[in-house]
Amino acid sequence: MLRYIARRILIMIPTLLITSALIFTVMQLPPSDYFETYVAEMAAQGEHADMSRVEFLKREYGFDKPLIERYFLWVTGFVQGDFGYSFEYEMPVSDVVGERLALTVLVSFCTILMTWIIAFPIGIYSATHQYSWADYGLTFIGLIGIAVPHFLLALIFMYFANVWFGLSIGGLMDPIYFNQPMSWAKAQSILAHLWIPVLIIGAGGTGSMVRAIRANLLDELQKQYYVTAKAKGLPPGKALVKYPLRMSLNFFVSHIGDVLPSIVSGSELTAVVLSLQTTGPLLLRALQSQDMYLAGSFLLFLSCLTVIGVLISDILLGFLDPRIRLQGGRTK
Amino acid sequence: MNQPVALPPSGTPLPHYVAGGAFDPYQADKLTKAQERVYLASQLTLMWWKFRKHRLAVASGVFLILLYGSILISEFLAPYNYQVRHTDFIRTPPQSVHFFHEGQFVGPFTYGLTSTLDMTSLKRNYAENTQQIFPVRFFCRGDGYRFWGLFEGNLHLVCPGEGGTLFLLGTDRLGRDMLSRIIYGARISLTIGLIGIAVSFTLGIVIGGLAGYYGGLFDLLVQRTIEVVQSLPTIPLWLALSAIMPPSWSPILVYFGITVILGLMDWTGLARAVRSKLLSLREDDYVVAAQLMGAGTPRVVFRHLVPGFLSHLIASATIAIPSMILGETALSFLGLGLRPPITSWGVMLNEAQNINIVVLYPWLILPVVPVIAVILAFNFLGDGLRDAADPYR
Amino acid sequence: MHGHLNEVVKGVSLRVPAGRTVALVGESGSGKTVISQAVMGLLPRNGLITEGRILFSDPLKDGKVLDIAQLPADGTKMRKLRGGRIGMIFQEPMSSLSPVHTVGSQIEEALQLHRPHPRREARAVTEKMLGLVGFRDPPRSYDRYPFELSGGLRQRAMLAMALICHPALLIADEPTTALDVTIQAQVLKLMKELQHDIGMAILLITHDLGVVANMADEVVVVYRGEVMEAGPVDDIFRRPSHPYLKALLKASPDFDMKEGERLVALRDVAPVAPTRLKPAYDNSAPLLSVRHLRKTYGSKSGGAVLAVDDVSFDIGRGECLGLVGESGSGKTTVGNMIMRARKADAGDVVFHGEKGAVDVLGLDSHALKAFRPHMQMIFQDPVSSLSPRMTVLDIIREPMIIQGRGDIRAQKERAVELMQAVGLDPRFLNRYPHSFSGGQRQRIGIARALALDPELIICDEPVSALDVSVQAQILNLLKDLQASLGLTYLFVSHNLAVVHYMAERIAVMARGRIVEIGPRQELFRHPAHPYTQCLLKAVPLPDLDRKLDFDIAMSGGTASDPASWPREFRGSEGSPLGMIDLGNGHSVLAAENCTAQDIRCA
Amino acid sequence: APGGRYPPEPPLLRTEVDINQIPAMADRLPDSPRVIDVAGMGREPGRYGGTMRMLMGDQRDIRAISIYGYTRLVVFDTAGRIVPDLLEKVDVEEGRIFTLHLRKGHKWSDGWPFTSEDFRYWWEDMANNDRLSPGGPPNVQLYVDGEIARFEVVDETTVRFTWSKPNPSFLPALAGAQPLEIYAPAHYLRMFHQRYADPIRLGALIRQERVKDWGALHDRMARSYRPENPELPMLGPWIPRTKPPAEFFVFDRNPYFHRIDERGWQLPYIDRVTIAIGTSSLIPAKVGAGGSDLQARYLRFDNYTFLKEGEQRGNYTVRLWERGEGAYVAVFPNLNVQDPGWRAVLRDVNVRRALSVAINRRDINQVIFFGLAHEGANTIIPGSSLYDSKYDTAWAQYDPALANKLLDAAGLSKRDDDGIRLLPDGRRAEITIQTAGNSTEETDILELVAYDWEKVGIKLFVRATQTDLLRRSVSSGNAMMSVWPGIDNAIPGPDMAPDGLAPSNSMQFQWPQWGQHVETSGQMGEKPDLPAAQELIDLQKRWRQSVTTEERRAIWQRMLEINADEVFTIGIVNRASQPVVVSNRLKNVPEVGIYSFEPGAYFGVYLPDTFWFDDAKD
Ligand SMILES: Nc1ncnc2c1ncn2[C@@H]1O[C@H](COP(=O)(O)OP(=O)(O)OP(=O)(O)O)[C@@H](O)[C@H]1O
Ligand SMILES: Nc1ncnc2c1ncn2[C@@H]1O[C@H](COP(=O)(O)OP(=O)(O)OP(=O)(O)O)[C@@H](O)[C@H]1O
Ligand SMILES: [Mg+2]
Ligand SMILES: [Mg+2]
Repeated sequence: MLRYIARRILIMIPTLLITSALIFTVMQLPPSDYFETYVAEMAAQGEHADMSRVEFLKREYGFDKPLIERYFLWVTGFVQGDFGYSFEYEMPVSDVVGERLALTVLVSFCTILMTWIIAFPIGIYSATHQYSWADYGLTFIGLIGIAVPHFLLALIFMYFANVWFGLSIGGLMDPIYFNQPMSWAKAQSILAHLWIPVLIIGAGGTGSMVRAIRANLLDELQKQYYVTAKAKGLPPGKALVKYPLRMSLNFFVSHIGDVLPSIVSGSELTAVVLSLQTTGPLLLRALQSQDMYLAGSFLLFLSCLTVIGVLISDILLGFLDPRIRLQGGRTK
Repeated sequence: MNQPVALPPSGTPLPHYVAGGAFDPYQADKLTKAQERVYLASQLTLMWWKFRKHRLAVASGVFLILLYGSILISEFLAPYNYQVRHTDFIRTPPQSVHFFHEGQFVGPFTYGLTSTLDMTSLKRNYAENTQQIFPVRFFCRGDGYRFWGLFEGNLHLVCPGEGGTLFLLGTDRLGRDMLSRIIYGARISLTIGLIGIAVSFTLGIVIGGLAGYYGGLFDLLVQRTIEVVQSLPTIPLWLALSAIMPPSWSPILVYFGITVILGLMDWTGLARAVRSKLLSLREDDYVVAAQLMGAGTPRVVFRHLVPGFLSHLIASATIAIPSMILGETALSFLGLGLRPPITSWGVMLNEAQNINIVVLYPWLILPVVPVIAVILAFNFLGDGLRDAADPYR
Repeated sequence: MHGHLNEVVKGVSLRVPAGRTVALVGESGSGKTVISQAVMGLLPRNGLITEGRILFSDPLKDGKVLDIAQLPADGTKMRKLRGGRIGMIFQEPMSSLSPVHTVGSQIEEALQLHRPHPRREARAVTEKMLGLVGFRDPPRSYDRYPFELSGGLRQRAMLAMALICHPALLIADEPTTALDVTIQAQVLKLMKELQHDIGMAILLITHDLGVVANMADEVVVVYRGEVMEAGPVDDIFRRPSHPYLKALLKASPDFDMKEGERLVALRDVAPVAPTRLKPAYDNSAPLLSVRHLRKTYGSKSGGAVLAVDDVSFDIGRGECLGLVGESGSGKTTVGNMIMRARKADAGDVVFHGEKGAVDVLGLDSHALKAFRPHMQMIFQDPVSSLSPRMTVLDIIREPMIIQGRGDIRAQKERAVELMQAVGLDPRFLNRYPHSFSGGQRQRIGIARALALDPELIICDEPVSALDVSVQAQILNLLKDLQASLGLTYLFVSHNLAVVHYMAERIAVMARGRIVEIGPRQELFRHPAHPYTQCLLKAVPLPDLDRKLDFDIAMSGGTASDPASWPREFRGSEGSPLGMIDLGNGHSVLAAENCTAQDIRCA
Repeated sequence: APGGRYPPEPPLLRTEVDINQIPAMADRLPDSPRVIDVAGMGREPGRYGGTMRMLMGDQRDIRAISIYGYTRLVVFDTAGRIVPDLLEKVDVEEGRIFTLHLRKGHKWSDGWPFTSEDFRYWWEDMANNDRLSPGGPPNVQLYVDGEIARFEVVDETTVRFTWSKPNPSFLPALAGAQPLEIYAPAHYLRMFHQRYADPIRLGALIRQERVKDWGALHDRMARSYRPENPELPMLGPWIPRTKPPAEFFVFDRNPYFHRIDERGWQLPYIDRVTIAIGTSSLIPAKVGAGGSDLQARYLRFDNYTFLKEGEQRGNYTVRLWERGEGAYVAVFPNLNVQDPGWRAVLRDVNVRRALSVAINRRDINQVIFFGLAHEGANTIIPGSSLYDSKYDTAWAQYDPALANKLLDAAGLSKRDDDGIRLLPDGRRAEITIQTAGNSTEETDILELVAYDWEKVGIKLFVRATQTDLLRRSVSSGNAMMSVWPGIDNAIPGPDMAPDGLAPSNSMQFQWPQWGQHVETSGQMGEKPDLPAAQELIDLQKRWRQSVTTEERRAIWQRMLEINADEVFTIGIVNRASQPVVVSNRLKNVPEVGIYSFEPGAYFGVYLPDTFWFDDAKD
């Protein structure tokens, strides 16, 4: 096992190199660059960008150097923990991201947790009570969660949460707590605001998860080994969880690695609509304004997490199913 | 049939019992021709027979067929031409159809609308004018249109009474009939997005299937590719694409292109799920059996292994559909999706992405209703298909 | 009770008194398994009890009588009974075990549910049980996964699971089909002992009349869901009166059959029309030569399993080579390697086809596909070798589709014909495999293997799940095909009578090696190897007068243990083992420096 | 202090004054503070205290504080006149010698005197430093025909800028909403400057701030327009307290601010301003919930009804100000489009006039603006002293018949079966218009324009892109037409540079190439070959050399006339309404005003330092 992990970690290096090169290339693909967007945006507000300043900044950020050189500077910096400089914020990327990361992790973590806590029981219930009224009802609610665009849900929720409960619109806390050190009141405010994003971001995910669990479980419920388990006298719940459910989790485990990147990336578009102080909107904004290093470093960080996540999910898959562990490596 | 034998009380020895009656080992064997047809029916036919029993699925199927049928004749079904503006009826709330006027049956009709402009709140208020009665007409001449952009027509299924209005779902900010826009919008919403699904599903199943089946080096390569693809930032890609898309391309074509590319990037999740499932299934005896018969890889993967995963595939397809129908919403966020005058449900909902509308003009959110309906229908259809393909039912 | 189309069990009444064994015999598909499922409250989704009672009186509860049919299927009461008071051995051990849990944990779970033990102790108890059912290395086997076990080992795991709780009633559905006779004897003895110790009642479902004769106190014969005859074992064997029972008794093969004598099946079916002509062949040249095959399985716990060790043999054209031997000795692995279903570690397999010799292990994938139709295989596990999501029609048609034989119509016609040949109702063609009884599934597998008219068929326990009458029918069919088409078989079986009936030559395997090989008569009359001798002694005969002496036969697990063999047959540092020719094509594995004479005397 | 009564200290500063952390008000103010006659403006002198909450969509929007604060050396007043603000006075000789007199005793927000040294530091150590500004002083307004200003320090509070020729754009640039900055807090910035700083401490600072070298450090620390450095001494009414990145920015009153009201109370009245950053699309909703005390940015006209309904709940009033662009939305035919066929067509004045008169502006105004906007061309609006309705109405009437006639005259008389006109080269007259798609209003207007144009045989396709890509494709000549707001500054006085009316830079959507030609003095771009455009360039040149206001007025009028007549850009409506949400507690915010960046700095000319809260606790 250890050898396997070591080998996989070695393979990560070329993967990440390729990924970083691709990210860098793709970031260069749009015909314009950060400064052009910047100038254009200033102009949209009637302001004029100081062209000599733009020239100054371009030089500062090494835009006069050849692409390859910039790439290598970036990648080597990344390895040393220097993630580059954000054009837009004019400060090191790590400083820009730093603050938001904690909140992002909080929101994503709660969301994922909620998704699982809700989706598993419902999925199992739906599968074991297929075509009962409850199954139909839960299906319906779940599908609405998938079908209604998040931004609409978000708007509606926020508006009525404001009108009815007096919650401030958008954001993860009352504005007065911004920039303040963590305190009990601040934590309370965060908790009071957390449920809307968690609910909205989680709605679609939960719905999908319920459907997937239900479908996968239905397949396993008929298998003979489940009968065996019942014949042993296992209580149905336990038998269900230990045998068919475990087998049906294959799909789930194969995606579990995605949790890692998604925990720090924060659901972008929804977070924007909800005006969350998470990394999602930051990344989106950086991508749109072509704030290369901010976006690039963040993406590369995400892809590191993806790669690690894939590894984790592969290891877990092996544990879940010894057939994969003991025979999966072989080529047919 | 024999009468059940009474068992002796426990403790006493079992008496020797011999069943009476004739014994014919060949009894009931031969098949009639008609029976043979039934028993030799192909698996698809069998599935169809099973599917028919699933009433909700059949209803959903019919609903979808009707819906897809409707996009062939949207122009005829819509009471108005979706582009025609009614400057006097901007943001009219949904109008109701009445049948009785002052207690008297008149048949379906609408009252006239009078609008007043509230200059302090800058809002248009509409009131029914019960003096004016406009009976709804059927199979009637109304707004002109070009049927599929080819030839002129003006026949509609329903039209407002002469001089009246029939805004069943209200009008939007330019005074266009919402119902008509929804009916036209189905054309794009029900077609283009699904192509993306098709692309990503095909790729996901094929690539994931092969990786899971072959394992080893191929699997390794595929997995690394997946990691790389998942890491690719889409937004700069779109930005670049939107810059290089020829300006002469129509927005639909551009959108179509983007959907396909979206599909090309979106296969990874499914591929991983398929792969890991196949990794555990591929050692089963029936796979070996198929190989021993000389079945090639495609056959083993798609005939034997993937069907074992069908439930998941169907479920993920139904889950993916909404994101594709509404795909343009996310894209228009970046200025890349469809835009007016092209109408789709996503475009309409995108226009509704506004606090004003949620609070003041909620009927503009109505396009979610068809979206939900379609998704429910696809879902129940999927359920039906799943069950039809399920050997255990 | 009703299936969704048909009534499969119609008014069956039987009883199983405490401390006694009732054997339930009957034709394959006659509803035996369904009866046992009903008792356990585990009927499949599309089945239900329409009328009748199932009364269970637990000796521990002073015979309070419970009607199981009335209990909610998954209720607490039922659960207490299941596993704890009523143990069940499923017919298909292969698929009845969860593939993702170790066998030990699955067995221990049953123990913990009904007879809770501290953790460590539980493991010890489980390991002891594994040893009792004949696992060679219990501590290691505890941690192995079902797919790492041979068919017989899995069946033993099932047995262990059912017995570990000391149930009041044991329902054993074909508990020994995958076991060689020595282990079978060991297991049967274990059951008898338990019965004796705790007064366990046994409902034994089996096709093997030998086992019935040796185990049962009472016998119930069912046919098409109805009881045909029931009574004490004496009455049944000595005074069979129903034509079906008579036919059954007549249909079982035994060692006393004469050369060329045919089994009498219950019904005769028209033989399948061959799709090719019988080639003219020279009987002496081997069709298949296997040389020095070797296979080692790596295992999770690090220890590798040497499953097949230096196996060589030839099969002549039109010949049937029987392969018998200890369960877990590598028979299936050999078959798999010949078929290229598993990679051989070393060795050669040469197939002398019409177009010259083919190096089977060396074929590239393209050539392999073209070569496939020449060899087919009948799988030991009839459940898992059928695609669960294909109808029987598609399953049987599939080889023809792949190899492009005939059009759809022709394929369908052939499918009907094959179904009839293996004694299945063509009406079943559009059902899915899971809705068949064990024997029916096995016959589907046979029909599929026959579909392509191969030259060589590797039959891995082809008739183990069949009752004797159907078995006779299938065996006759195979023999007819052999005669008319010159088909060649590698016939793996634990049922020595069947092998005796089918095979011209027989090879005996133990511990991954062929220990003895020779013509049938020779081998049966003068078994040279101690393991072969044990085997022959352990065969249960369907004859009340020649009951098996369990104690003699009970060399069980040790029969295959080289330590128990005379010195000549044990390999040692100085004298490696080799095949010693005893004449008449009879050879035996013994120390290379021994002579035929030494061996005869040993 | 006037009135003899000693004015109270603002509550925020009282403790600090009490413990002598900062001097008392009299010592904080310059010797001669700028006195704002609040009552004279028709407003009410106020009270100290309170926090003014504002919402913004992006962290960079915190520059709103420098804009709304509108503290410049000289500023525009509401009448468009330039008056001294930070300066005590300016002397201008021959339009070329500018002597700037600082207020004696004026102090930076950290209490350090504001003197000529701060100008010298900027001029010598920043603008003329090779590292900080490699090409010499960066700002164009400091050059006249390529000649750089001569700078001299006259005395401690007087500096002088001199050119050999008149430089009429110097003072307007100093008064700009985004001003020309020619001074910097020398005493603070020295510690980042290689020339002055102790190398060891400088090195430490560079490492601490994680920048490349002292140049980058200095650059970062010295930025004042977007106040990201809370340490940087400033002169505006509120000074930053928050270091980005943050979601919430606090600005506290500047204890040394140089303005007082007529009672001698130091301005600003309001102690504290906060800016919360959040998604811009949510701002209307938040405002409607009473989340802002003064808000106009990110509110659009179509939010009005929603905001109006929330007045009670949010305790605010929505007012409608007038927007100060030349056109809310204007269509810019690209005279430098690459396609030769279209170039010829678009350069034909008849075509532009026809396209303009083909638009039913009334309809658009009614549908989208409830008739509240003004239908007219892209030109200046009545707030300007140069306004004349003839510029406004020229070719802005709705007259499809005329449009048809003009188009026929322009050689587009042939039509195909669909009724679409054909270009002289036989192609269909299909125009693709590019837009940055910023608002639904814009999209809707385009849709209505398309509808109108189709009636005269011109087909319009709309294509949306990103703002930067739009600029790119316009200046490269790929875009044939684009959409953008009209003239930035539609209430100019004659003393403001008429740059927007003539080709002057490459960002102009109607003639990007010509603009670039002028901008680069003929090195890049295309030479204008349209007589009218050439005349505009000449006029602009003349303006640059003009000395008197009268001369400039004449030039302005001629340029406006040409623009109106040639219809280089097609304005649709102007003077559109801008909702301004004002908390009911906030006093002195004008009922009506003009909302424009240039001139006026949005709220800036209305002196937000004189706004106050009536519930502020004193
Ligand atoms: N799930 C099912 N659905 C439909 N028919 C079934 C199902 N299970 C069993 N049957 C049918 O019921 C009949 C009795 O099956 P059962 O498994 O009890 O036979 P059996 O006596 O155990 O035979 P064998 O000895 O071959 O195992 C068979 O004809 C079989 O096809
Ligand atoms: N996939 C595997 N991994 C590890 N060990 C295996 C695997 N398959 C089989 N074995 C081991 O190899 C040995 C031979 O197995 P094989 O299935 O060939 O036995 P068999 O002779 O067919 O026995 P039976 O008569 O019980 O079917 C057994 O000890 C078994 O446990
Ligand atoms: Mg059975
Ligand atoms: Mg085997």
